[in-house]
Amino acid sequence: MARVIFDEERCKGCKLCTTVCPKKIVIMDTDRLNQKGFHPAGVKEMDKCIGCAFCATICPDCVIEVEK
Amino acid sequence: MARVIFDEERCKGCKLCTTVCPKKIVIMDTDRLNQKGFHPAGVKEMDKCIGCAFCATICPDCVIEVEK
Amino acid sequence: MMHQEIIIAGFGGQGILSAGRLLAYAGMLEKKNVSWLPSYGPEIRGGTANCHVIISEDTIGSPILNSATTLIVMNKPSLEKFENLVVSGGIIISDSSLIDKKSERKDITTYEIPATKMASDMGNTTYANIILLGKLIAKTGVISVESFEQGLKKVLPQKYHHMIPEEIKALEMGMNY
Amino acid sequence: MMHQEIIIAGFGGQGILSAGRLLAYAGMLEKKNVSWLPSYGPEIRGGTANCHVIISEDTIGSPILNSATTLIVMNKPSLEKFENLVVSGGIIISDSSLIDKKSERKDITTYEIPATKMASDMGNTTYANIILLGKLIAKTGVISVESFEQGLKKVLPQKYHHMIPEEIKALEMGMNY
Amino acid sequence: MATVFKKPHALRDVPLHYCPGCTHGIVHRLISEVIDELGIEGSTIGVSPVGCTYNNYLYFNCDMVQASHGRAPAVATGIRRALPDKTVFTYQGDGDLAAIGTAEIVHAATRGEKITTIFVNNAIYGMTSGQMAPTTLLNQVTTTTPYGRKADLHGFPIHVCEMLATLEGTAFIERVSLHDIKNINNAKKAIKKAFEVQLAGKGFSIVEILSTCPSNWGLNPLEAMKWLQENMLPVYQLGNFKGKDLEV
Amino acid sequence: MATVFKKPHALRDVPLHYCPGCTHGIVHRLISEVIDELGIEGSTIGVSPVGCTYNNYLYFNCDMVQASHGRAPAVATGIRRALPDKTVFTYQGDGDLAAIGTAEIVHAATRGEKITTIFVNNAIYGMTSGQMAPTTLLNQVTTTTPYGRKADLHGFPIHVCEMLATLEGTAFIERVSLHDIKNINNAKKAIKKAFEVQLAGKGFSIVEILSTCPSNWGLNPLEAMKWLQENMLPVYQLGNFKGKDLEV
Amino acid sequence: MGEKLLMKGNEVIAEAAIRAGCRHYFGYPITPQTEVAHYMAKRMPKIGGVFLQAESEVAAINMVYGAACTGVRVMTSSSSPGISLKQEGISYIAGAELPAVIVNIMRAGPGLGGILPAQGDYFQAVKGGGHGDFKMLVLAPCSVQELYELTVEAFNLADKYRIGTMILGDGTLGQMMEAVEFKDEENIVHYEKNWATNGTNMERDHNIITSIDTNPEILESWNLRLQDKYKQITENEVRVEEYNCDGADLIVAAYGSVARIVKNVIKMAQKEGIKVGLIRPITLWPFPVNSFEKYAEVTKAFLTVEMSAGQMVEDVRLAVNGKAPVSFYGRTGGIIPTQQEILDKIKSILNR
Amino acid sequence: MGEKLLMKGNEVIAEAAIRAGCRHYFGYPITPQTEVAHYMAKRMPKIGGVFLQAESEVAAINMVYGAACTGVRVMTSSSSPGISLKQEGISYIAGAELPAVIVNIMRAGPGLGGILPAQGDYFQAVKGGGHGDFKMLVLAPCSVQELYELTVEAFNLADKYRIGTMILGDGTLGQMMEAVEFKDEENIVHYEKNWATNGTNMERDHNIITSIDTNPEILESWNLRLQDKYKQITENEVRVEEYNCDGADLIVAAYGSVARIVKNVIKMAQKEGIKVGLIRPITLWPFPVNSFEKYAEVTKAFLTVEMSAGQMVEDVRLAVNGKAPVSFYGRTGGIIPTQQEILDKIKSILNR
Ligand SMILES: Cc1ncc(C[n+]2csc(CCOP(=O)(O)OP(=O)(O)O)c2C)c(N)n1
Ligand SMILES: Cc1ncc(C[n+]2csc(CCOP(=O)(O)OP(=O)(O)O)c2C)c(N)n1
Ligand code: SF4
Ligand code: SF4
Ligand code: SF4
Ligand code: SF4
Ligand code: SF4
Ligand code: SF4
Ligand SMILES: [Mg+2]
Ligand SMILES: [Mg+2]
Repeated sequence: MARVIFDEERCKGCKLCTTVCPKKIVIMDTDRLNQKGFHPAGVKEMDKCIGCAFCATICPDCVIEVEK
Repeated sequence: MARVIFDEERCKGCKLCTTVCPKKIVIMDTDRLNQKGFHPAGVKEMDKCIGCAFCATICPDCVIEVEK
Repeated sequence: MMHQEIIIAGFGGQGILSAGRLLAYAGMLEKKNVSWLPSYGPEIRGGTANCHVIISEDTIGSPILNSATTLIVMNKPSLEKFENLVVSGGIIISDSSLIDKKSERKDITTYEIPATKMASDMGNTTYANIILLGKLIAKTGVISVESFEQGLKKVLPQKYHHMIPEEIKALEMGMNY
Repeated sequence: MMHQEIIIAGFGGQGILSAGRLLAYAGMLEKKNVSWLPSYGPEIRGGTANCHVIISEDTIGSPILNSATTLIVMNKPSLEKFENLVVSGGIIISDSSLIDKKSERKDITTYEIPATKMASDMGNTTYANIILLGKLIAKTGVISVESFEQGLKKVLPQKYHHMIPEEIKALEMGMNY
Repeated sequence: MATVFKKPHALRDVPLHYCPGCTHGIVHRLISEVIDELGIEGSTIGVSPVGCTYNNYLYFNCDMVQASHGRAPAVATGIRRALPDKTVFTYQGDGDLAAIGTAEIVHAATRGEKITTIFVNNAIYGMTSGQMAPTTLLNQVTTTTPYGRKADLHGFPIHVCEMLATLEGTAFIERVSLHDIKNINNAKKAIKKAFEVQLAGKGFSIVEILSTCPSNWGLNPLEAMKWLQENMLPVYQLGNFKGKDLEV
Repeated sequence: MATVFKKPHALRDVPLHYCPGCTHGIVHRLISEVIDELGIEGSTIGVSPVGCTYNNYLYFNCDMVQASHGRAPAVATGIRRALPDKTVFTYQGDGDLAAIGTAEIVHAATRGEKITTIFVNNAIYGMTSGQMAPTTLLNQVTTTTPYGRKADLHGFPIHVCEMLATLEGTAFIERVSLHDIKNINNAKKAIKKAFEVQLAGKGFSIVEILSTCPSNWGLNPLEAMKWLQENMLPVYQLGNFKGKDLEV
Repeated sequence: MGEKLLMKGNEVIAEAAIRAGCRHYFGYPITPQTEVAHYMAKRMPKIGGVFLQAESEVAAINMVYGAACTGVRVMTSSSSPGISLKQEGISYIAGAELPAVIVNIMRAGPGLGGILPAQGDYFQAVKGGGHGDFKMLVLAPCSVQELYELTVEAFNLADKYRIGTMILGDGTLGQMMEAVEFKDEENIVHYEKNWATNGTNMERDHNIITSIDTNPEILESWNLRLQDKYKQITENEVRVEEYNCDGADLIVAAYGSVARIVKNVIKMAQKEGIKVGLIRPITLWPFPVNSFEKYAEVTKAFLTVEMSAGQMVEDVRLAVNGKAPVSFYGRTGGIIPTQQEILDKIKSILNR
Repeated sequence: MGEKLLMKGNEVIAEAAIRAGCRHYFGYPITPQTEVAHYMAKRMPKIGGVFLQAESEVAAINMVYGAACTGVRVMTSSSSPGISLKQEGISYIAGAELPAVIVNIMRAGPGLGGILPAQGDYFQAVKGGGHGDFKMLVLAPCSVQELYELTVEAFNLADKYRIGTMILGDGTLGQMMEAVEFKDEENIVHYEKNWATNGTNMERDHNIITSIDTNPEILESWNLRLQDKYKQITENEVRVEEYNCDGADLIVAAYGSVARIVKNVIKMAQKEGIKVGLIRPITLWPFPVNSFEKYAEVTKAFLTVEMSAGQMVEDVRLAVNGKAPVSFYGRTGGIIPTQQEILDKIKSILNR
């Protein structure tokens, strides 16, 4: 049981988090733009998250918090 | 047959030449002062000179010319 | 005497600076006095960009605009930042596919064009800026389409000249929107 | 009003600067105004050194001397360089064991003392400068022997205080020469 | 559920101004995590460079000083000598440290100045729009090497760690990279060790971090990570150059 | 009888202003002999430093430029880039080259600038009356280390050859000494090779020459030679660091 | 004259230098003048010239010094903090009497300041940021076209007088695009440089370039030679634009991009019946003292407008020498004074 | 007051700094001020202070910047070329509003120049050798005793106003020995430094020291704050010696060691029946404008004497503002004007 929380307004849509998730569950939300004009990243299938924090580790903007 | 010529007025009396002569014939002339106020170096027993130019090689002030 | 003061603003990467440059170039080809001044500096990193363009039959004093006859905007922050600089009776042209807000000023004319959407339909969102320029030309006559095309030829490196017909098409779409 | 302007000059290593300093120190102890200024810079490398000392009951303007009431010289180049700066009626004190030349000026008094020779006879050529100072004191009364001794105590590090009697002896030899 | 990852305390809760995907942000967080873990936020003074991170003083919760271009090691020296009990780090780019600041870093290092330098090597001048840095690779195109960097005209990339390792005053030197999770974790370890070396009074410590500059490399952040891996790694060998086994 | 030794042509016939026994004079003669032997006097431009030899432009027969303190490599770069067919050398002391001029020498070296640097290391600032140089030995007393150089306060002696050898642009690096005839002859060979490397367009060349400063060491010239031998040689290893076998 | 081109000020500086025969550029990046370097980096390799990015501004100015010694035309460019770092080198260039062109595209200060335009380095350029008694010839263009013309001229003047010549612009001028019309051929004046250190070729005695002499008499004679040269320059090379000055109620003194703004202010004022003139120094040193002297007797008031806290105003005061009041209006931090602000200031001075 | 000691000016600077509580010195050797460093190197280790020989003047001024950030009293010293290299750092110190004491014992310029005394860096010190609009407080002592007193004062003023404070002397002053009498206790004024970056100790928000803001409004507000401070200093900190000025036929303006010479000239002149006065600015910035204004109405003429080609004379002219003629006499290259030369000049001005 793990959970990731995205501070979406801080996301710059760089996609780095999407490349490191072992579960491939981090994806960009291409439908939405945040205030800064970026498509934010997020996790759809949260139940697959193992809380490895890889996504958070590579995020340059401290967007992601991980709970486990 | 070799010969060394000292440009005495250039000599600063540092004695470096006296330490390298294999024949130990370079000596300071403690009786005289040149214009600059130094005891100049010179060779007394010129006939012993082998023209190795060691004295000239170490002289910082290009005082010595060597002929052979 | 013709005297246009134009601010173009939006995100970096939207072709803000080059749109202004094309405008100025065309103006120059029409023997008008022109100046172009970009915003420069680290705020570019923050993502916004703008430029000031003056096209005038008079000599140009300062290239810095404290007011504008026309504002072209391609994002919301820029609209908010610059709308008050537009002179009474002036024009705002905005990309409505990116900006959900309308200027509330009543003393100016606003044109909303879904330029990015239209450009995307053309197959290349980078034409959005040209579409907006088209509207500017149509409404102010600041330059002619011919000068614009001539300018394009000067400014674009040879290898991109094949794109010119598309650019003109975009311009005309804007003019006719 | 007492006002002495003294130039001391010679080779580096002859104690030129320290002689001047001792003089100034003694003057200060006598509550006179004093200044001491060394020549500085790369010419030291060339071997010459000099200093300007002023001892005065008046306040001192410039510490730089353009003329001197007394000149003490310890080599020939210095004699040649400075003899013309001595005021009419002034004094030249020279170390005759090092300088074979005499000043040709007739309007001044010259004292020639074989100071280096005398010092060497004392067993230490470094006293030569003190011997010459002795003559200066004798002829000008610019400072007293007591002040000189007091000054020495202030200036010399404790570990050299055992040399003071010798220094005083040298001074007196100069005074009495 | 417990929080297993969150913004460290030493990093202030404000958005960073860097370009999307710029790894400067990762470096900021790693430093902050180390400061947290060592419990030195209250006794640390950071020195900001001139470069894209000129105002990273806004991001760290410890006291911060902005230094002139390249002189952060000198500024840090001034601070550290005045505050012998505090911890001081500099944060410097490759232009800042390896070009204009060469003398200052070499001498802080040879003096064994008790400071920690975080050296972010992105092979380019980010801030001023992509000029050649001393660390720019051969053939790399930049705004001042439009035909690629050529050894005979522009010289060779400089290897800062290798150069500083010749200096006796250096206690800890390591080069790390940020191109994947494993390397990011290694980077953090190196940063931590570098601070520990300072805390133990052992001398000068530096961590060189291979980083990306998507904007000036003209690549997106993912491509940039790949470019770093494919082009920088072969030139800049990762690893420890000094102090690996230093007891701290 | 033939003259087997006399003042080289490239050395002007004027007295040198250096202190008695100062080995700067030997270095001047060796450079001049090399210039003579290579026949490059008419095509060589020398750059004088700030230091005791600030006005050695008076002593060399080739064209000469006086540079600001530490910047001789930059000045030489300007000259060499403007005159691609000429030969350019800098003459620098250890304060000039290894302190204030660190950035300039490192970057001339890493650029592979086609210049030759004659680096006279006398472990002290001669000109300004004996302050600590970056090359001053540990425990050496100078006017700014009156209690001896201490590693923890003043840092460690810097090893210029070793440091520059880490830079790819360097083609030839050698450290020599002047404490006896054999070493003086070696020094000359190294200087000659360094110039040849430049003439062959191979890159940056430097010869570090261990030298004496009797005046500021407080020793007579003979003692100074001995001090060099006993104290500097153990710290500054003689020998070639790069380009020994370079074909020129 | 060729066709009109739309170019950035910074690029025009580079192009003009190349047209003036400059084939050697040494610089270090800094906003807002970096495009000079970018342009040079592109062009120089194509025309056999040298573009070299130095390791610092200090190195760059010393490379300039070195190249200038050989007699070639050489340039560097930077912006405020970078120019501060060059001060020792600039003083050496003066002392050694070398011709060199130095561009300062000013940004806001002090310290790291900001990158927006400012004119806060006037004192540094004109009074001497470096040590010792020396002057640079300082040219202050106000348009891209003038940037071109004065850059070419700067090389001629530098060679003519063996003097460091500065182009002093600001971020606006460097960053803006404007029409520029290049001449078909430049007026490049060639001066004999038999002092250059480019190798004796065994045909002459060695040349020496230096700025030191430990003999004060000799060093003073060098200084007197410099002062003499400066006098000549003051007599021969003053450039100034006087605009609308005759019969003006108030004369504004302004240079560079501020002068452009003032010209618009003059038109605004005219509409309100106020006659305003402009003295625009084109050479900041030598300063156009005569222009001010001439009008000091007849004009009610002077106003100096600068993007600074008040620097050129001192030279205006020195020139006016108490004969009329001299006011000041300035903005700092990268803020450009607006026409309205200036007009308001004029009106308040004239009590209107 | 203690006993009188005979000390070198340079050593007195160092001793005075230590007495003023300075425990941090960063410098780089250069003639004619090296004895400051030698003295510090000897004393600092004995009193728990820091003496550090930096790798260059650039590094030294940045170490000063760093130490100043922590709130300690800190000093550097150098001479002309070295001060030029510090200009960027000095501008940063101004921008970041840090207190620091900078000593310039001037030598002859420009370039490498010579090591003999000169006053050719007046403009650099007073107008701003660095970029941007800033000022240093500049103190110009004329005796070893005053070197002592003003050095102590410099630290107080630096702290009071958070400003870079310069002691501007020349080689004569640094090299000469004169009697100096130290006080038993110094007047050290302690100012709260809650802005210092010395660790938050987790008890306050972080402190930041910086000189950049990319928002021009903010940067301008900083500049206005600086200008405000400068105004305060101008109002409160002017120091000047007026000597023999009342009823003088001619007033000489001179500072530092030249002023000493002028005092002797005044006596010489007196003997010839000429009444000469002296205005000796002790603060070069802020300049004692009022003293000149006061006498400008009543004195026939002013003469400025400097060891330069004419620098302070501009400030004299600005202060006199055309109300009386201002002449200049100067020597350069390390030459010190003699009493006779100055007297001759005075006579020629007064037609005697
Ligand atoms: C004295 C000085 N010179 C130049 C600059 C301009 N400048 C600002 S940042 C920078 C280089 C930044 O590159 P780097 O250190 O690699 O940092 P990055 O932006 O890549 O992180 C330069 C040259 C300056 N501000 N000051
Ligand atoms: C910018 C500057 N800083 C300092 C000096 C003073 N200075 C002259 S020579 C020198 C050091 C000389 O030492 P080194 O380079 O070792 O040469 P040496 O005299 O020992 O041969 C210094 C610091 C200067 N002239 N210019
Ligand atoms: S914590 Fe691990 S598994 Fe969960 S989203 Fe992030 S990377 Fe994927
Ligand atoms: S790494 Fe961070 S900034 Fe980048 S897309 Fe993911 S959450 Fe957004
Ligand atoms: S040449 Fe040789 S043998 Fe002759 S004097 Fe010199 S050192 Fe002695
Ligand atoms: S080495 Fe030369 S200077 Fe020294 S004593 Fe011998 S001849 Fe004289
Ligand atoms: S320019 Fe490069 S280094 Fe700077 S913030 Fe953007 S990506 Fe990062
Ligand atoms: S001071 Fe030293 S280096 Fe300088 S000339 Fe004298 S002995 Fe040689
Ligand atoms: Mg970088
Ligand atoms: Mg040395």
